[in-house]
Amino acid sequence: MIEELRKKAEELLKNGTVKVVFGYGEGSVPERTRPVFITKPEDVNKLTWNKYCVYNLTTYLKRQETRKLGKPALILKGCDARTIIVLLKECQIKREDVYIIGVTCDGVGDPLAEKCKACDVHTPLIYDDLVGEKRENKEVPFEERYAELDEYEKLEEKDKWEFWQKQFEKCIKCYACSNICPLCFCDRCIVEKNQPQWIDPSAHPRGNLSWNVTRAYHLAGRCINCEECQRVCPVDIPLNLLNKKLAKEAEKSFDYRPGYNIDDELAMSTYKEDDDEDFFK
Amino acid sequence: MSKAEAKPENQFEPKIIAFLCNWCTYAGADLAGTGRKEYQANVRIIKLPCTGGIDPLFLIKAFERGADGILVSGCHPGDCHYNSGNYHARRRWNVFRPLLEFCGINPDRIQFSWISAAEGGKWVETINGIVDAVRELGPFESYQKLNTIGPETSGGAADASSETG
Amino acid sequence: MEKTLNKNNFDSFITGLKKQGYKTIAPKKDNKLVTLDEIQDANEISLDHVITNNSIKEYFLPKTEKILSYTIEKNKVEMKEPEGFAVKSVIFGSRPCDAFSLPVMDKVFNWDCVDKFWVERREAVTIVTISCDKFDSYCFCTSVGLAPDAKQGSDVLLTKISNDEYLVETVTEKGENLVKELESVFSDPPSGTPDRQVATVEKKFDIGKIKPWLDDNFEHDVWDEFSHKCIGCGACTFVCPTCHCFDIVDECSMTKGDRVKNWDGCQFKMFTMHTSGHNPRNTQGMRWRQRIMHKFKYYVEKFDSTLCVGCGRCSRVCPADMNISEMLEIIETEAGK
Amino acid sequence: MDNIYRPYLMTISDMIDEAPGVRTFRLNFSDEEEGNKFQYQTGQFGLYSVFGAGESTFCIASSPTREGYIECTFREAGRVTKALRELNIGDTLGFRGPYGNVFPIEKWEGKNLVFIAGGIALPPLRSVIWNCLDLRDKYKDVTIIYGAKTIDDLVYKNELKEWDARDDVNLVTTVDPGGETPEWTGKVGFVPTVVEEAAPDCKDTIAIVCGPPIMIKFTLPVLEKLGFKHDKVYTTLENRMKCGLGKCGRCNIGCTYVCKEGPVFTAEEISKMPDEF
Repeated sequence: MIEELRKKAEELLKNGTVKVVFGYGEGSVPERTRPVFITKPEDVNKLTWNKYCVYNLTTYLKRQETRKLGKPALILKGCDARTIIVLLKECQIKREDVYIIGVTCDGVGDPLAEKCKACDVHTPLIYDDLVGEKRENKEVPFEERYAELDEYEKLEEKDKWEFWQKQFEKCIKCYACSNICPLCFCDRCIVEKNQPQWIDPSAHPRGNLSWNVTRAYHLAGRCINCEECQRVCPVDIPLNLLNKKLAKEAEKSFDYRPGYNIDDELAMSTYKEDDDEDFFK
Repeated sequence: MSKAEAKPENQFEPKIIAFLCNWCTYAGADLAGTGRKEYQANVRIIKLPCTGGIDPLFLIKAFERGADGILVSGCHPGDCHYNSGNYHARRRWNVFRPLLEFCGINPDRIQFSWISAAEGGKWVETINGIVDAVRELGPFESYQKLNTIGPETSGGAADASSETG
Repeated sequence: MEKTLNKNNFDSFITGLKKQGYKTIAPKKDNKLVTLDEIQDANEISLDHVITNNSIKEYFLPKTEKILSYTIEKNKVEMKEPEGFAVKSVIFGSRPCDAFSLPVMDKVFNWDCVDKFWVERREAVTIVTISCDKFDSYCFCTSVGLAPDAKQGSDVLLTKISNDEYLVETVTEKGENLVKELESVFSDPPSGTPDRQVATVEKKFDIGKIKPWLDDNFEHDVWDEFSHKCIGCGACTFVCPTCHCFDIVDECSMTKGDRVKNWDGCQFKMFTMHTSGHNPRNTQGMRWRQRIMHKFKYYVEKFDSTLCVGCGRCSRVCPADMNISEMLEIIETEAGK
Repeated sequence: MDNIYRPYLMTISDMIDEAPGVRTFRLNFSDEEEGNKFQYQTGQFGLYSVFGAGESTFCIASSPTREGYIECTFREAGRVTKALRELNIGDTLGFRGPYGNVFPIEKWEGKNLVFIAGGIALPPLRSVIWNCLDLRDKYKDVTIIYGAKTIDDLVYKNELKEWDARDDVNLVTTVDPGGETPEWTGKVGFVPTVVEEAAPDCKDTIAIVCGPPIMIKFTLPVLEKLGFKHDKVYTTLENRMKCGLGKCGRCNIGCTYVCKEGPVFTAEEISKMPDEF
């Protein structure tokens, strides 16, 4: 599979289809890979593929520095490719501006990443080329997909508050969560705006709660569950629980899952007249 | 109102912030006023053009600044002055409310309602309802505790509970 | 002064500290992390880690701290000094690299004018370090002139000499006083030469070659090339024990407020941006260069000290696996060309 | 131990609107004793704070020869300057300073002085201009070349009139093409061009330049062409700062901390700095 990826990358660079290939390279330690940006055909041997390829490389589509490299080909797993569908739908990229080398995937991480446990996109839903043997994308039942939330949803109100306060307290406001997120593409984040200062930039309990809740909420109906925010958090806040909770609510209320169908309306920019309103008085 | 008269001493008076749409609920509240209908005086109204323009951050900010409960209210579905603002708002609250609940905030502290310009009575009922409910829950101390920065316990920055009124 | 401390006496050591009125901070396991955190009891202490996830910095330069409080009434402002920020404490079980970061940063916080928030905390805290008996591939203390049992910055240094015994060496007067205060928990120094169990951290690069290269290569392709994968977050700077850049903001209500000092980082786009929108460090390459230059050139020129202790935390947490020692190895190679 | 982040409380005793969005405050120390002890030299800056909005860095725009108060001129741009504009006479604000180095005006004694400024960059030069004018007999010819986008944007209009009326000051004002009106009697053109036309004699002359980066970039070569040596040209830099005390780590250009070793630099010093402005 590595050879196939390299060959594909070489071909695309050689024939000028793309200027750069965003892929995975060997990392600092064997248990890590790192993003690599291959611009020369002779460098394709730097590409690798293994179970440590957890990154979602679409995040580099938003960065000025990597955009400057020219039209990219991205090596994307099924989950990552869902980001492309959201980005296309949100008019952040044009289809013709990215070339997608989809890879079929049986799960990454060691131990297996949480996101892989209920994967239903072993084969990407969108790609220009597919590397690896095509897998069947079996649907996973709703309950199973959100099973991780159960133990937290069951908590008493007070325990929920305490649990999250303990988590948010750790936050150091490094913004790795939002910077790594391929869907946090605002040029100026709400927390960087100070007129008015909606979110305190200080890493104290008040500022941390408003930041973490807002970050999660801004991904409501958009997050494709790549779990990158949680992976990069240097203080180990289970951020993806918040994202997952919102995804669950969005699916439950609007029967919508982002990144599956390019024809679906975006959940938060549309409405149905008969949307749920049981909680309204 | 009889309730107000029978107020026991030292009873906790919750601070309720109400985010209202200009066209329906605000007019409804106005109607209650011109109709001389009495309701509990715990509510501070913030008037906005449309519920569709209420960012969830408004709610967070209200809690930061000492609110014990929040009401968001606008036009009934189909009556939005801007056609669909309240529909969009409803979507938002559909996900935001469970998120806050997930974080351990009692959903009764944030209530939503549709009150038209003609529903002065419903306004009175709604306000009395949320004030009673939040009074029952007590002051939102757990949130207000977040306002303390550093080792000094007296007078954190937004120890603002004394001035939202 | 030399003594020994048996692991079994940790309990009475921590209790003793408490009795003497010290707040105790020690490595504590919390799910996937081991963090320097306040402990009440010796059995909370974790000892089998390479290095704590958080650095010692936050006990001297907290992630957020009040530097002024004030009340506003009409046009009358009254200011109040923050109090109680310097708490008599002992940091037990920090690593030598962390401890060394303190004298390195003393220089900038005492330079020209004295930052009392740093200095008073420094005075209030006693550092009891444990030498490293293990390391991982991110560690590079020996490459920046330190050692897994370096004493600089510690008040007391503990080094493992058997499975449950530590050699206790006092480094400063403060350390000596602490050991005297709790004399009963310590035993006599070992007779003969103790078997110091200290990790052997291999040198990764020659620090002597770094600065001369930096002097000549402000403009170089490597800055952009290496930082393409950088996502521009502040994780590296925030976990770094020597990164000390900060921001000052006001947080207030209508009638009172605080002026707050927060961690800030050179990798953020907004860090140097002027109000006009002009940004002197406009690309991630420039910001990455600033980080390396500040640590290995500017600080050296200004304060005669490298602003890096080789703890490797930045490389461990980097979301994109930017490895600082790898960068320095590249520089070393470039310098040899 | 003193808190280096603690500001002086200042009371606004006067204000004047200089140009659209630009305002000058005259500030007096709320505590007279502090005011008596306070000393500064021309070229230095401070951090002005609105309690509740934050701190912002700009120069002291008044001359140390005028005792008892300091003045600052700011343009509304960000959160703090917006809050500053909302203050009125009698209101309190905070001031930390003075910070940074100074214009070496004693070294300039007996020489000609040419001040060149653009737009909102006149305030830092105003301090040194008045300082030198108040010690007028120590200097030879004084020339001031000042330009802004439009006539409206020229700041210190009253003082420009005053300088214009003086025999011992040669004032040249200019506005960018399109910024003039039929009544405008000054020049029309960008500052570097006007400097070239005015062609101040470089002999025994010190040039002090302050303006937006683009203006400085084009003015320095003109001065060089006119024969000004790099060490005879001074400028004052502005960078984003938070502490002003050489600690917060963001204002540096290479090894140079603008807040400590600056803001005043000679063109020679600047030419040695890395290109990171």
